Amino acid sequence: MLLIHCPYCDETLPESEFAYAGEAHINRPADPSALSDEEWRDYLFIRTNARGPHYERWRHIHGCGRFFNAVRDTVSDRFLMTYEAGEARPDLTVKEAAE
Amino acid sequence: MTHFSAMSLLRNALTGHKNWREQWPDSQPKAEYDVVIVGAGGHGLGAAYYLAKEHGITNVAVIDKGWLGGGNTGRNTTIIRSNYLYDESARLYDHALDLWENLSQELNYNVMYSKRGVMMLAHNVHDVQSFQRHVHSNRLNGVDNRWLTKEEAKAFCPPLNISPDARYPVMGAALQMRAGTARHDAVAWGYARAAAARGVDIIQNCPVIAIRRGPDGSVQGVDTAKGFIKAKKVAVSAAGNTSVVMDSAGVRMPLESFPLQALVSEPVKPIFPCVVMSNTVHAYISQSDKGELVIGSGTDQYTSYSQRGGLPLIEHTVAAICEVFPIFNRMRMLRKWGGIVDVTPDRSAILGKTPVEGLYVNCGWGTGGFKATPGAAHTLAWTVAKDEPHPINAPFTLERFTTGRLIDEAAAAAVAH
Amino acid sequence: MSRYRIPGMGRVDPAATVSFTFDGRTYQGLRGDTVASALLANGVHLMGRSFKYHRPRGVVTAGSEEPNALIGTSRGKGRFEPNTRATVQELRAGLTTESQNKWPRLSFDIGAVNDRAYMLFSAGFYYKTFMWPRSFWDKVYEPFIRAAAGLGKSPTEVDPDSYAHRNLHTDVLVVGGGPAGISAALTAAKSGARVVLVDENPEMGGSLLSDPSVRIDGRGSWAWLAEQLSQLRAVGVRLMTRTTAIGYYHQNFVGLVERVTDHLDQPPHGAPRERMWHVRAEQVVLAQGALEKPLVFDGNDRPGVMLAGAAQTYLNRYGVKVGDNAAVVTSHDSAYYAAFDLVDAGARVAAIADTRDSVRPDLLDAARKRGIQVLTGHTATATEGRLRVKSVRVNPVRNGQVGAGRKIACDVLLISGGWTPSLHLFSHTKGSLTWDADSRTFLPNHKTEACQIAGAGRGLWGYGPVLEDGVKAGMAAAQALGRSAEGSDARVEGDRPGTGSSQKELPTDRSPGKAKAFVDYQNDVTAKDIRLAVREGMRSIEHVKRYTTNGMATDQGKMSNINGLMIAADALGKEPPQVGLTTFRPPYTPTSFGAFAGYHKGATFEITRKTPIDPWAEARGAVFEPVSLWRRAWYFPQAGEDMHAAVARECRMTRASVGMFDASTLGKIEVAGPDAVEFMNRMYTNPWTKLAPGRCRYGLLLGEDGFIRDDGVIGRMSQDLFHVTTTTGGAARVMNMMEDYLQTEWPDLDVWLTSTTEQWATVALNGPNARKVLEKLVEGQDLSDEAFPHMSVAECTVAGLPARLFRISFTGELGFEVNVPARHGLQLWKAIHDAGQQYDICPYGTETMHVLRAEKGYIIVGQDTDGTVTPQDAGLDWAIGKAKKDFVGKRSLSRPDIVAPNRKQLVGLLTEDGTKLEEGAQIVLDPNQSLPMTMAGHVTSSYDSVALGRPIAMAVVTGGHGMMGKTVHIPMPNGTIRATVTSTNFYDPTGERLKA
Amino acid sequence: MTTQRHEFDPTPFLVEELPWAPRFSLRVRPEHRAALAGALSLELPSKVGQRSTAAGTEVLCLGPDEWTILAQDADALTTASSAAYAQIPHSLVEISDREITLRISGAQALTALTTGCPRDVEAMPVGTGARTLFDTATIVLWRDDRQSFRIDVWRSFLPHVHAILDQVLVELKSGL
Ligand SMILES: Cc1cc2nc3c(=O)[nH]c(=O)nc-3n(C[C@H](O)[C@H](O)[C@H](O)COP(=O)(O)OP(=O)(O)OC[C@H]3O[C@@H](n4cnc5c(N)ncnc54)[C@H](O)[C@@H]3O)c2cc1C
Ligand SMILES: NC(=O)c1ccc[n+]([C@@H]2O[C@H](COP(=O)([O-])OP(=O)(O)OC[C@H]3O[C@@H](n4cnc5c(N)ncnc54)[C@H](O)[C@@H]3O)[C@@H](O)[C@H]2O)c1
Ligand SMILES: Cc1cc2nc3c(=O)[nH]c(=O)nc-3n(C[C@H](O)[C@H](O)[C@H](O)COP(=O)(O)O)c2cc1C
Ligand SMILES: [Zn+2]
Repeated sequence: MLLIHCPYCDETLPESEFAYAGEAHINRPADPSALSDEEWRDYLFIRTNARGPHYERWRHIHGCGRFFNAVRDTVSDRFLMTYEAGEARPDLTVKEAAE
Repeated sequence: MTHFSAMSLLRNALTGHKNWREQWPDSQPKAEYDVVIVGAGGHGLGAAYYLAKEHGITNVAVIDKGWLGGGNTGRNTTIIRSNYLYDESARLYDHALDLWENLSQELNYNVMYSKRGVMMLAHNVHDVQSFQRHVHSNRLNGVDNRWLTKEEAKAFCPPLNISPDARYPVMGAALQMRAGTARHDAVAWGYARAAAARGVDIIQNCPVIAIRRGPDGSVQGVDTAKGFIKAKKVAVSAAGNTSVVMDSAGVRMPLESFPLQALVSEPVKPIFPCVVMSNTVHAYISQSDKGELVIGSGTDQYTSYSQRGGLPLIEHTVAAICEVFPIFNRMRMLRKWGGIVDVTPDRSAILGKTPVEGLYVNCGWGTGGFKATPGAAHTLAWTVAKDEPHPINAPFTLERFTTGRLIDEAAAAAVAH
Repeated sequence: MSRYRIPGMGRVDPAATVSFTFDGRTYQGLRGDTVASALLANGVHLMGRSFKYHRPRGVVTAGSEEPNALIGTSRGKGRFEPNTRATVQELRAGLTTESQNKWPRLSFDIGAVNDRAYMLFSAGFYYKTFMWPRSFWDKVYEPFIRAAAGLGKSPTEVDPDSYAHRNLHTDVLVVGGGPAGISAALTAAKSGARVVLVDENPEMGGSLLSDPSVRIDGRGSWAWLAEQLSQLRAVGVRLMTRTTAIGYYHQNFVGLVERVTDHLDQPPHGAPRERMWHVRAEQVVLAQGALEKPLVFDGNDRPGVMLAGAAQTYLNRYGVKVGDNAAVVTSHDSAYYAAFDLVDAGARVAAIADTRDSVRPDLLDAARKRGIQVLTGHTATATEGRLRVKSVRVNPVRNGQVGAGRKIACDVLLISGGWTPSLHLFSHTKGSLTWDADSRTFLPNHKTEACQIAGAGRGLWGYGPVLEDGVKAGMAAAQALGRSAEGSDARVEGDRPGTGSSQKELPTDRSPGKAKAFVDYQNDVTAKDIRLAVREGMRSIEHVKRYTTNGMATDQGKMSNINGLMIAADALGKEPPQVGLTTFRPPYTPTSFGAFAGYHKGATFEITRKTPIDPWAEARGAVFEPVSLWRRAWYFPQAGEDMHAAVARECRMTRASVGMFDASTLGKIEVAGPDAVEFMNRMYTNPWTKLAPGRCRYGLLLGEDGFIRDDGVIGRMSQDLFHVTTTTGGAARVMNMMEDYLQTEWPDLDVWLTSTTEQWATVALNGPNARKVLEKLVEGQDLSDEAFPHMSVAECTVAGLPARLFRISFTGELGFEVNVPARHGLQLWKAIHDAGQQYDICPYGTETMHVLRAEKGYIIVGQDTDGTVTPQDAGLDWAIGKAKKDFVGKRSLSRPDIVAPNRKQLVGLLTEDGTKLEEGAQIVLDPNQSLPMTMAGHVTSSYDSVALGRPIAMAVVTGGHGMMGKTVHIPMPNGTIRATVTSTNFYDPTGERLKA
Repeated sequence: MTTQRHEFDPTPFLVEELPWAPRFSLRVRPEHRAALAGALSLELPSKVGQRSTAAGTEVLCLGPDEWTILAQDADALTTASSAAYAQIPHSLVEISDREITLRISGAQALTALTTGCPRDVEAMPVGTGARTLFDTATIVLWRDDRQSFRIDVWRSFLPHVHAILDQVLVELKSGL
């Protein structure tokens, strides 16, 4: 059972209050009809499935209800950070340097 | 290769088992192969075996980052069945079943394929409709699968609780008699031994770091921890790690890797005669030939490469088992473990050619690819040898995610009212 | 007093006799005994049979790592469990136990013939044989192999006990209540931290209970222990005994299982048998101690051969002398102390054979003083004794040469191959290990979690160093929590330092190929099996494990892993760290299923949701069906009616007059805000802009892949407010999907979603007399067709209750749906029921609802569609807002395969001969094909229609929309049925009744 | 370890179902929170978990833009809401019937909650609240006192929560 920091509640809480919501920063195209079948497939189905730091979404579904983003290492399952939905993809190298 | 038989066993017993030979040698990579297969699971080893046996291509290396069979082949609940709904799937899995039937003899390795029957429980009207649909479709596809009343189900599997008061009462079941289990490790070892006997190199503890492509885009070989290995054809059969390997060839995949857990109980005398699956309650169970109850759990919600998994999920699984089989409440869990399964959007495999010349892929089996091992390996070998789809694997392309021609068994069983 | 009990020793209560049975014989033990200690006190060593060879076995250990002494235990009906370790099960009055894996009896077991043929049963033998003739596998070989497998027998009755769960958050969790754990807990607690200390034993103390010889802080060690425990209590440490840490998960989440009642004579009413604790700790201290290893030599498994530490435990903790005349074979100093304690308690120790050439002089002295002969540089090469060891053969080893052996008579043989730090939990976290070349053991290395490892668990030896280490770990934990901690060092007198060496199998002068030198006792894995595996190419330790099953028994390698590794490494010509260990996995010891399930059993296995009207249905004898988490009234049988008759009546009465239906389970979402209509436009396929307030519309929701996900009627309550309904099973999913788009794709929209599924109770009224019934109850709304036409919605009063009233129909009849606040749902239902009496109003269930809607061709998402059906496939193109530029799923509808001809399309089917089709039956165009047939679709819904006087069906058929009037075939096991393709709108196709 | 004693506890905790009371879900963008609070004469705490009480109306902040309101005067609230809507778009939805509230109090109330709540209830300050879980049911948990809690449970989930609490009660009464 993971331990997750909700950036909205500013609390670190057990995984059972949260729902995983897939890879983050895959924005819905503004005009889907302008996309080729391949581009639309990429949006629908192609996933990074990163081994290591993974940008992903969670929802604090049994809590504040907010969707938010996280970077989690998929090898250790450890969260590197969480941040609010809509925030830009953080640059991990900067974060590491700061630590 | 020493032929295995009761006689050879007896002969060796009399000489203190000193004369058994290696089942496969500890190969070191050569500079070049005709075909390199990434991943020494059942699928990869099987493909190598069929390449050698049926296509005469023996200059083949199977490369694994760890010990052979240490991926999902070595950690699955070994359920084998072919009563799938769609023609494409039924054909593929039934082809595998045909091969399972004689696999021990073919490989001269007892893989203990046990046709104990797989029974799938229906707990609500929707399940009944869905399973009936399977039964009918299977019948017309020539795949064995029949409907049991709940009393028949109980007679077939006495530990089953069919009380109408259960939270999820059993309303009937679909039974495939030809289905069952096999000894997971023996499948990997049997293929490894038989492939090695035909000249295939099995290279362990050698992670493939990248697939190298030439200026024209075609495959040139693989970079590994033991150096570059040249090959015009590379087949990736890396299960949970497929995305990472394919990414190195510049091919992005419609895959996500999740931790999937399983567990065994302490061993007991025979009590459970078949395999039972309940999708609604999320319980999968059989008894192994060593006596443990082998129980499958679900995937954790998040992607992971950690081969671990959480406790709550296991608690749910065990509760589900005890709901359906209340006599097991005082049994004890001996061990639980995790594997990494790669899941496609339609939960069917991707099997065959890729947009890259010389690159083939066999992945996306999710929680259910052990049963397909001989079938997938057999048809992949064909595709690699001939550079064209086998009629059976032809529908399982990558293109289907572009065109929308998905093979979605899970969606077909979708629960909604 | 039993023959082998020593008065005045042990922590058992000499005044409290407890009787129990073993294999039908009654024995006396004392309160505080385990089954094993009590049997040993009675001179019983033979307690079980091994897995493969059925060799007679006695206890090897005194703890949870026991591989041999597994018994069946029971306390009355439904309370039997197999494979219980006799070394752990505490005595309780009336305990019944039995031995396992033997026939006809423990002392004479037919299965032991396997032992004679043991050369045949070498590692992996079954992979090499049983293949011919092919058919024999299913019928002969496999059943034979299976019958031989397994240890105890499974329970066969339902367990009447209950099991509990608890969550616990703490600053520090200390696992292991030995000296290291105790001092860590006390140190951390004194810093003000919340501390939990757990130990799997019935009391804290760890090795102090087994070896109390030292004095600590000037007191006897047990007096010191008692004082420590009261201090721990005083500073508020939660002490949990009989509690095993079973698994160490992510971010210091540890699963504990507490055995609550198995030791009690009379468990109090309501007490759970076991309790699973989910602990989240800021800091974890692992003080699990170390496990002693056996030595591997021919005959090291006879009853009476046990670990030296175990013998010491039986003596000091239980006051039981395991024999009168012991011999010792060891490679570690600790066995000397065991021997000394035995001699001091009045037993004889014939000799200590030490594999090492040199031994600490003080040990030799102490042995000599006690009259014990010490043979250094010796190996053990054989034992004798069938059901109890009689002698051991020891031989000198000089320069690798094994000299002549001599027999030493004994009635117990104590062995010690050194100690392995218990790093199981640490390994669960994927913490890495490092090989310590001096002690030849693995020690913890890189940590992945916030934990400290202390005591024997990290290779320390002797109470002084271990106590000090515990203090350090406690301080480290406290400091990591930002607290300042002080440690006080304990003064230990008479400490027993110790070292030793790890061994492969002991050298022998006989043919090693013939030796039955056991590595894994329970699974009967011998040293030669491991060497055979390596010879056959199993170079990875994981292959060795799987090929030989070494370490796969119920002790999970606690006895066998390191010995197996030593032998495998030797066979491979490598150093042990190059070979490595297999993976430790949870649970630490085998754990009851019941403890995992906890409260989730029977009625509380999973939530059952019920509507406010459910009690009425239940009182009326309704039959229910589960739909997602809900239970819904399926039909309301009257006396003598079966389902078919009840549904036929409900259908008839509804169409003839009026029926009522509990629709409360439908999902409801309040979509509110200035951008509500824009949001609806983006989510649903339909256009919403022009829908006037007070009107409603059927809404269709797709996934982004273009396939139908959900549907429902949606009312526009006002300009900025929509009352959305969803399917029963889809409610939560739809809500989540909407929130997802709203929060992450369109956060700019001013709109909010509130689930109101349970705010409203919903009653549907259908039938030509629906208006007449309702009119009597409605205030504030004219129900005439002009004022309130089909697809209207209004707020008004119904039966005196504030209501949202919809005029909609899922039956094709004049229909209304009344929503009132849920607490009034039952009142509304009764009011309508009363008002409808005059029209013979008929309550109906989900089955009738399904029939009536099918007669109109209305789909059920999930039944007539699965996750592969598009709006066009379902004939719902009309629900797509053609002018809309975008909505969820729109882009996918133009993918090549979605626009391809010959997709499966939803149609009606009427059988030519009037038989009712089976749902799920497959459709073919050419009935004369051979198998496998090309299928063209399947029947999605099929019912006997009372209104039409014939069965009707819906089906998806390839190119079905273009096949109206054509014949298709449904091949069934007993003949093929012909059916005509029709529209799905079977009943009242022009919709007259709807508009009534 | 010689004697086998256990202490029985006749009343470990008490579960009461509280009477119906008007309850609303209020949603508004954070930037409009203060303005809306003024318009509705409410104190809307800005931090998730915080509560306010004024004139008998209780407010609990459940999310950055979500509050549960136990209204003293429901009509006044809805009227004020309608009046403010045009200026300050928001959503006020009545949910009085969606949840039923239980009060759980007594010496072992906290223990009872820890059987089903995964979060650290003990650490939750008195006077705060949170949406969380009890067993598999979503609940809103209010801590009113050290040993007194309220939980709001969706109506159809209540029997399950009750059934588990009943088992826990029996368990705690046994003293083990
Ligand atoms: C717990 C569990 C239960 C399951 N239950 C069932 C079941 O009951 N029935 C069923 O049919 N299926 C089941 N499955 C699924 C099944 O196990 C798999 O689909 C199947 O075994 C996959 O076989 P494989 O040979 O493709 O993969 P694997 O056996 O996983 O082999 C892939 C190999 O690739 C190697 N590899 C990966 N990356 C690299 C690299 N970069 N370089 C070199 N080598 C690499 C890995 O080390 C691994 O050995 C289950 C899976 C799990 C985890
Ligand atoms: N017989 C002997 O002479 C002997 C043997 C071993 C150790 N010692 C001495 O004992 C000391 C070791 O002290 P220590 O405190 O490190 O270890 P310990 O062995 O005294 O205590 C460890 C405790 O942890 C418990 N435990 C282990 N895993 C557990 C789990 N998963 N859940 C719950 N409980 C668990 C064990 O049952 C044991 O009670 C050393 O000083 C050593 O010299 C003496
Ligand atoms: C079908 C099956 C049966 C198993 N039976 C046992 C068993 O009896 N004892 C045991 O210790 N492990 C058993 N295992 C689990 C393995 O020990 C191991 O956990 C699993 O292969 C995963 O590897 P890992 O735990 O080393 O990562 C079994 C695994 C499978 C797939
Ligand atoms: Zn939150």
